[in-house]
Amino acid sequence: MIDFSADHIGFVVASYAITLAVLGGLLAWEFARARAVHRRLDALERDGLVRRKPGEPAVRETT
Amino acid sequence: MTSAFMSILKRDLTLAFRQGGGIGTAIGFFLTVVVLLPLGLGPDQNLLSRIAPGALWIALLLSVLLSADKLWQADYDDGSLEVMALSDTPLEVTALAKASVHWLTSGLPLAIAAPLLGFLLNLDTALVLPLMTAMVTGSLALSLLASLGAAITVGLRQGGLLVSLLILPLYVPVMIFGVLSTSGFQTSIDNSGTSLLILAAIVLVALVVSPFASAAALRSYLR
Amino acid sequence: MEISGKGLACERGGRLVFTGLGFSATGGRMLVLRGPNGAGKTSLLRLIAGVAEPAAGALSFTGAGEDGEIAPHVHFVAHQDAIKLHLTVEENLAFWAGFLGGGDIGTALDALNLRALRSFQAQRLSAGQKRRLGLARLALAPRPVWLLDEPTVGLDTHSQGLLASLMTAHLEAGNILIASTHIDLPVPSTDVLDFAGVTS
Amino acid sequence: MSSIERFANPTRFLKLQAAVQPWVWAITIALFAIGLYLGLVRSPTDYQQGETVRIMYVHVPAAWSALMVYSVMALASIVAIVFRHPLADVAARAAAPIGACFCFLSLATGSLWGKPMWGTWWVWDARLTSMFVLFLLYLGYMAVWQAIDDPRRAARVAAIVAIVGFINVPIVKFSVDWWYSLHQPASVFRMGGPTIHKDLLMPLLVMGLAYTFLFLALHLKSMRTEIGARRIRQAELAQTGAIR
Repeated sequence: MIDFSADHIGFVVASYAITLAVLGGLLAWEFARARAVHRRLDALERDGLVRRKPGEPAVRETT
Repeated sequence: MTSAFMSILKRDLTLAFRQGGGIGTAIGFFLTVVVLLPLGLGPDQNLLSRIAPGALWIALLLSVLLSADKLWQADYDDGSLEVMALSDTPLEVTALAKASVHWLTSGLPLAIAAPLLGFLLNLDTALVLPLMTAMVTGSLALSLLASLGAAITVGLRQGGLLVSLLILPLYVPVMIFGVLSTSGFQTSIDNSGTSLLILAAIVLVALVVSPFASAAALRSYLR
Repeated sequence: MEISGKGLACERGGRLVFTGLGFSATGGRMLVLRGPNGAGKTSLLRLIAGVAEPAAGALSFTGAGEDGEIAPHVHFVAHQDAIKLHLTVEENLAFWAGFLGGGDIGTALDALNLRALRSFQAQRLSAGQKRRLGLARLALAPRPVWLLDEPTVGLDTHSQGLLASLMTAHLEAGNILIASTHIDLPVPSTDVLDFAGVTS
Repeated sequence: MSSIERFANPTRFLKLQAAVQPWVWAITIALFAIGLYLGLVRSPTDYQQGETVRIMYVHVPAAWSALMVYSVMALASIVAIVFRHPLADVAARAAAPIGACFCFLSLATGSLWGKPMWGTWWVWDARLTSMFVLFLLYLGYMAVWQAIDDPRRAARVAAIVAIVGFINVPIVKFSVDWWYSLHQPASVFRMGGPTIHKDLLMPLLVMGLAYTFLFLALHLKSMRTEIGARRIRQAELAQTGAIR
């Protein structure tokens, strides 16, 4: 079992903390980016510029 | 094929001598590094002589990188690159020619001048010849890689940061084996000979990788 | 000898320039590209030359035994003149003769009336003279396909005449010539591809 | 099929991704739970290093996946250039930030582990140095995407950078090992010890798998986002394209 009173324990905690921080940050960033893109895609679909039903060309010609 | 290679060499060498741009900046920058180092590190002679080979290599490396930045820019801007890409001479040959011109105008002169300027850093005279051989060999790889970096960033506005980020990792092996083949015999086992051979091997890898990668990068900018 | 394209679409700098464009250029007849700025005349020339890739459609180059690869058979004179300002007129032509594999500098100088300027550095020349030096490359290594992007920009009437005679000689030899221009050049047998009609 | 249509609806991939994504998240979470439990609760401390050996469970998997992700990027770049498959460069671009994070983590945890061991934050040890160079390769790759606006051109240049970088990784590793062994003949304490003790190995493997699945989950998700972003760009261009 991890013994929190051992010497240099600070380094162990620090490395797990930084791992959590960086991976957590990466997850948050990916989810935020995904949400922003999908919100924009929905907006575009409402304007009829993008069609997301399979088989349709996604970009409607706008002549 | 060779006539195309030679005509690029002839054209760019005349341009280099007439404009004097390439060689000037390279040697100028090199001198700056060599003069500033002792001012920064202090005049202590044996410290300087210990770091001399490494310092000279760093100066060479940075000067070659600096002078390669605009290697493709002129041809890209005035349309020559597009015409060259269209001709029946493959772009890889053109890339090799441009890299050789860069080597002749800045890589080689520096590789010869550096050891002679070594006395400024109290370079041990016994090291002058090994340093020159290593630098002449290594500078070939430096020019090839620098011209690759220049090709990758030819169309970009702020290419400076990108070139160093891209080329630095490629310079690491050249730097390591370059310095080792200069002062290798000062470490426990004398391996300066082996290091020189490995340096030559790296040059050959660069000789193969750089023209193909440069041509591919240039094509993507022209497309 | 013939170059033709069907259903061509071109995307340039991320922008859809034109779609569904077809054309055909045969030896001996000049094809003139007309249309407003930004209609895609230059993009089409770059597609034909093989510098750029069509986003859709296909190009075919047939005749004179050189099917397939178009690029090595092309002289492509774009807006830029591809000349080095610090080299003299003669040195510029010598470089291109060496690089493109052959061609007599003397004929190239005379073709565009540049003999008097031959020892001047290109930076001393006027825009029109630089344009003539760029066009002089056409008279160097022989190429069956000429693609010219507004070649007459900056040329005086006398030089336009020289260019026209160069073009006529090229066409009479049964070669292909496609050019985008706004001026009617005195060249016999021309077809016109008007970009105004092409929807993008 | 011209590249515009082929690029516009990679529906097959999106359907597969939507189906697989929840499972991959579930497996990732499970693996992390088991790995951390084994690493922090069950496994014994090291007789020599004490508790700091537990840093290995986050350091080694990060280093390993940083290398794995770069190989995935290089492979995808080769496919992108050779087969011109548009999804390949989406995959390469989506993987880069994830790999860069793993690489940064391996450096950070490496120096946190080095401090108690060697007394300094940074030691020019062969592995740390190569990992640092790999981090530069990641930054260079991502910088190319930032520097070039047109995605198709950026994709090609970035692919070249990834492939050239990939050729360079073993050369750097070899040269740094050679260089470090020369200047440091007496082999300093090797990270993780010559033979890893059985109890320490199990958590290490589980954490390694956990990192791999985390990469897979993040990669699939960010590829979907990347495809969406490119579709937005095309729709906006189609709009502006109409205005001469």
